Amino acid sequence: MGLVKKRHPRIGVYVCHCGQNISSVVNVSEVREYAESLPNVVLARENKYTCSDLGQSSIAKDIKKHELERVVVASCSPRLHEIAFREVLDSSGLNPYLFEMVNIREQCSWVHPKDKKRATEKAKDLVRAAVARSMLLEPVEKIKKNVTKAVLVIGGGIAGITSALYLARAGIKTYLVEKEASIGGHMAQLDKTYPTLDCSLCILSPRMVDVKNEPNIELLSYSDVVNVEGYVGNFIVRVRKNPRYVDAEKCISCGACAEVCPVKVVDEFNQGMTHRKAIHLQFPQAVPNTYLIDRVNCLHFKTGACQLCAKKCDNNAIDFSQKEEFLDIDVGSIVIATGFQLFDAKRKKEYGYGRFDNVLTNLDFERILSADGPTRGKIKRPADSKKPDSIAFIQCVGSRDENFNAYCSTICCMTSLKHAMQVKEKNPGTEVYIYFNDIRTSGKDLEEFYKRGRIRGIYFIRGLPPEVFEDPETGKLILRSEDLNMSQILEKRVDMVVLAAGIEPSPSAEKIIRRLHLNQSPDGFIMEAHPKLRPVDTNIAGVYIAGCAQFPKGIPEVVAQAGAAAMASTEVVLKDEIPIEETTAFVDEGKCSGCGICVNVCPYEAIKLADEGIVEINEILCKGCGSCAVACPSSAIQQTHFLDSQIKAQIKALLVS
Amino acid sequence: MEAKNKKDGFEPRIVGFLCNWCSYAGADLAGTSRIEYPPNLRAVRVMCSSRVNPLFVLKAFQEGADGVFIGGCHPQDCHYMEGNYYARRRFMLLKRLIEYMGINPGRLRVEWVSASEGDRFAKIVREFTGDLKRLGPLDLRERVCDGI
Amino acid sequence: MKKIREDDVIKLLNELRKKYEVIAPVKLDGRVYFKTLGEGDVLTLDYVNSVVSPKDFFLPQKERILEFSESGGEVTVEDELSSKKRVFFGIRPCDVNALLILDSVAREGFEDPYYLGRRDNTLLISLECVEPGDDCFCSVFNTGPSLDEGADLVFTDIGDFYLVKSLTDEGERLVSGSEFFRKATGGDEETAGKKRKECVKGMESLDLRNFSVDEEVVKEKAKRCLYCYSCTFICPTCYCFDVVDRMDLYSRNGERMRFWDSCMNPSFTEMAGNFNPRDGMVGRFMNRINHKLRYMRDRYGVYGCVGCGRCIRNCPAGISMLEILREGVRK
Amino acid sequence: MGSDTENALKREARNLLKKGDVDLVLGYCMEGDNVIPCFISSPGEVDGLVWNNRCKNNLAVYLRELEGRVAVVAKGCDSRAIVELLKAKQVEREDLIILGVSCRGMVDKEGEEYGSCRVCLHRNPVVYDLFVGEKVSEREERDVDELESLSLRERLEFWSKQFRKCINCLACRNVCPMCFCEECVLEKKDPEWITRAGDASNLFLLHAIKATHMAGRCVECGECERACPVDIPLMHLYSRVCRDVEELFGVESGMNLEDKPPLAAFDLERDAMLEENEKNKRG
Repeated sequence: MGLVKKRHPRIGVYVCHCGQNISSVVNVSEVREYAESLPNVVLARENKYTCSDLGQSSIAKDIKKHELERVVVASCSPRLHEIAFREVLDSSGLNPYLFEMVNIREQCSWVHPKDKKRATEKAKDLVRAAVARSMLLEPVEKIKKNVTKAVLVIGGGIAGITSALYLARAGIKTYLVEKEASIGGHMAQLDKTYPTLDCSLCILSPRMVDVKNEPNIELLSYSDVVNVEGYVGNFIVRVRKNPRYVDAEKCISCGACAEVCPVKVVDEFNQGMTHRKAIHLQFPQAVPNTYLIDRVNCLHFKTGACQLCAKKCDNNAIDFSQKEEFLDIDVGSIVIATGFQLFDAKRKKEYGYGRFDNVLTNLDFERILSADGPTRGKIKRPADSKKPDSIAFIQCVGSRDENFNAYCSTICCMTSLKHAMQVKEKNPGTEVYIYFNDIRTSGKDLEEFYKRGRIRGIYFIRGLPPEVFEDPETGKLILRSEDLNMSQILEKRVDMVVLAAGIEPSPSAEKIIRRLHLNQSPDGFIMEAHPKLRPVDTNIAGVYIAGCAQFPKGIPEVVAQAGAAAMASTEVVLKDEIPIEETTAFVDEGKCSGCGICVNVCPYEAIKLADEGIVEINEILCKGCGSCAVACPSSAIQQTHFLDSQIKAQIKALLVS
Repeated sequence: MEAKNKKDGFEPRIVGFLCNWCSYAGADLAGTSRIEYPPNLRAVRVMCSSRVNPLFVLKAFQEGADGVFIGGCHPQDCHYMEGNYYARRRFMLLKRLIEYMGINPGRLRVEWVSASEGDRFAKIVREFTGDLKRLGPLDLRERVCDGI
Repeated sequence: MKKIREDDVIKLLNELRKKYEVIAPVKLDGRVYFKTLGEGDVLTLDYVNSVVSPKDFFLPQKERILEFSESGGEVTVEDELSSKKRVFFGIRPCDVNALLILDSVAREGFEDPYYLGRRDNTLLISLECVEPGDDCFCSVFNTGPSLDEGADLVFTDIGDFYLVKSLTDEGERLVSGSEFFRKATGGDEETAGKKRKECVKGMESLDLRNFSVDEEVVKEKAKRCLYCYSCTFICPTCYCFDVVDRMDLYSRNGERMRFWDSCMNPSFTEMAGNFNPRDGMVGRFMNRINHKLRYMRDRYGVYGCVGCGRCIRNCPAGISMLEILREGVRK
Repeated sequence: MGSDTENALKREARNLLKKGDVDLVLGYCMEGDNVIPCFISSPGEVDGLVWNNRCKNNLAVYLRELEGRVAVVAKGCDSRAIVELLKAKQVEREDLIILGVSCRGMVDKEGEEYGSCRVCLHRNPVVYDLFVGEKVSEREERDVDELESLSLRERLEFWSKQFRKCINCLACRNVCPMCFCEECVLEKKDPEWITRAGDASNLFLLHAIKATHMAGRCVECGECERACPVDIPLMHLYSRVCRDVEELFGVESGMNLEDKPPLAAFDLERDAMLEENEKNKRG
């Protein structure tokens, strides 16, 4: 560590013309002369472009030749070039924080072009304040921390699966946490995918198996993230593994247990349209392919009796004594891929979902279309299992609706179109209507897909019906609407209505959002750090997002974003150590009275009241807002590079006349 | 009565504490968009409006500032999530205190200016400068010491 | 002996203001302070004593003692010595005695030119007390209510008039050079004597010959002390001060200020590196008492307390110097 | 006033000391015709305890320095100070037995009620383990502050005049039960906010800063005002801050252990509304 003299540091001041950007308004020579007259300023220069190679190297030379201890540059905004100038100091052997920048372009010459005299006065005032502040600057040492070389992926849908596979195949230890019994997510429930109409599970299932077989992935299914602590490079994640009551090592998924299980309950995977047993496999292709006892419904857990499954199982895989387990895993970065939940169509009361048997959601319809589904892929009316002669699809249910979600859920147009085409394929005679606001087809091959739909004889009706009625005698559903294209009132009587329910953020992300203090958009999705340039980063370093947790999107975009998030998260874990925010808060222990008021204002939980009755600040968690320094009545907390003494010097110097 | 004869040609001195992420960036945007405003405000850059201690404001008044401006991110947009909420409370209270002690609360102005509101930043400085011109010099030191 | 009509006192002071800066008692928010008289100030003669002791005019709460500047490696220093001619009117005998104590401190060994500059250029007109205040105990130290030395002139309230006694040549000159003084009669002197006696009667009498500080008692009182140290600020004999250099922004020019400090302040004895030889509240309290009642006497032959009662009146914890004296005698 | 209460107080104090429940009873006793704080450590001394209308001191101020288990006589303001000290973790609840007493307003030697007592809104203790005597009725509302009717200029003049009297002794801070900082910002040397030897504007700054620090802490006991040798009406300033905190943030200091410090908390919607209101009123 070098010595920095506090009282009379040698200061160099550089006043920039910025071509004519500054000098056409501010009298640069006058400012330079003024700077030169200030005590402790050993040299002051003018540059045409201080940021140029020439300008930078002149500073570097002066630092050596004139033994400068502080550098003040009066030019553009520090938000532009501060880092570049700091590097000049760094490479010249001066601590980069002994630099101070004066903004005489954005906040002076460009905004006061008509008052050159006062603009020059202002520039002088600002230079004086910067010189005064610079005298009190202190070197700031870089803090670096070792990185845990592992990544946590939260959510085992297609986004999480993709991220985990990319990471694992790049050689990175990856933990994949899924709350359900199997990975696969919503995609596993889909029958086909648009626009190619290939079978969803056919493309998904192999990837699920890859996850199982990938040695670098540790799959934690039927598990929840209950806590996250730490910071970029060093997160500690607490995961709760819920008991399946079936030993995964022993279960061979023969299904004998389910056959004998006396308890029948509604099957969530099939959207409640079929039944399963209390011991069950979520779906045939589930990974891990292990049965599971649903504790709430199991007779044994209810009455203490039964145990038929245990008696039936030849491998003794049933284990009623299993307990929930907590694991603490260390990771360097986190990918959040918690996906979405479907808009609850019951909230849109006018459409009668939940009231009329033949009103379904798009996800219900996926299951009906699926060969594994309740109707084995045959299209039947749920009320009477009759083949429908006509089906209406209603778009924008819960989306683009000020009463619910104002945003467009992105995927519903193409989903309904896909469904309509599947109906036409299976039962060409069925009349199909799609009620829409706008059909949105932006995306590869989607416009073509739409055109294919149009020539299949699907009726596209602009204008949503305000309400769906049921004819109690025939069970027909009645839709009255205004056809906006034709400007006429339409009335259709159909056998079945499918609602294009939109996408909402998954509530399972809530806890993580709160724990990590992630920024959310007003609509509740996790906000990216920058809408264009940092679409997979969050406001918290080392935490990334992929898939519908960020915003509704189709499978190709989900997969692309998942890849990007995987890549971004490697940026952290491929390093051995990473630098930490430097202008953090610190506490003068001798002055802390331990009242703890600072603990309240820290948004990062970086401050803890230690046993000795004084607070401790975790400089890694601290992001350097400085709020605690103000809350502390005795100013025992200070913020590096924004010390009270430095700010006071600035205030005083600005006002000395 | 507040310094009547001094008002002519009086140029108020304003110290502005601007948060790095929003207000300072907004002030920069005013520059890049070449939106003019009077040169009365001198900025002090802080990382967050929550770093601004009420005593900085009082000190500025004592040292001769006629007005103090504090700029932070809009509520819900704070780079540090909550900083501006604390700042908001602190300065609501401070305004009342200085008013009670005889300083016009209009001399302390707190505004949330986003990085995209260059025009608004300029408009606020224009307005504030005008307000302070009407109020005249504060001269706190002189008035406290000599009772003028 | 001379006397002056009560109504003429203000005329006298106005006359004196032409040649001197005149300091006299005025009321502020219902209580009495000494103040440099200006136009519009209302002199009060109805008071027991001032809130803040007169020492403020000799050893001010804060003062600039010198200025310095640096240029080209050369440092210039300028002293600020006062030679302004002043008249201090209305100082009570106890406070005059307090000044005599401060004089000993300022003159002995290392001289304090700033204090002495003010002291030596100030004429003291003392006003004897004819009615003791609730907390007064000057009788204990014989520092009042009458005065035989220390001031230039002594006024004694004898009704419509003040009896005037001059103790110095300068006092004599002032009296003879003014038209407001007239000859006093033997009756006037008698009245004054009576009043002085009455006044003493109303006060505590303690025989200090057997007095010594009872440390146990003091320790017990120290527990109660809140360390507000306002006692040391209003005390007429506390003279401790701190010195600080105030630098300009660039640490080139500056001024040296001195201001009252208090031995009750924990930082008073704190050294660089945070070591504090007199750490602990009891120690600090004990020091104050010992300083007043032992060390000053050992060194200057007088007690460091003059019984003005200000500390008693002001103590938020009800600690009484008189009580400490009583206990010390009782033992 | 009070002899029943006083006897009950003695009874409780004696009991606690006899049983060894506490090491010390902190209360009031007489010295001459003065009432002073006292520290009683044996049952034999309990008879010296008094309770009357001269028990002005806020005893909470002593608690931080005392060791062992302490029973403290607490009227409204003492108990509120204790609440704040507990919140700021300066004293431990389990080390305290609070002997609550209700106060009818304290008077000085001349029998005049202290200013802070005249306007007191909480004469009954807000927290106690044992209550002695009878509760008293409370005033509902704050008095109108006469300074409010002054113009801005007059107010600045008023305070300037007051602060010019200030001799910078800091007694107001030193006696404050809420001032427990290891280093007071008013005396800080790096940076030195208040120039100790500076002009009167420093005293304006000193008292303004102190007032901001009282926000959410001050329990309006009036010790500062009583300690001030030059009679600066400090309680006007601090009561103003208390009133503002109450009006704006709905928190009265010292009333509830669960309250968060109002300046270290926020209420998104309410604060936004307040901000709007304040802006309309104060620009």
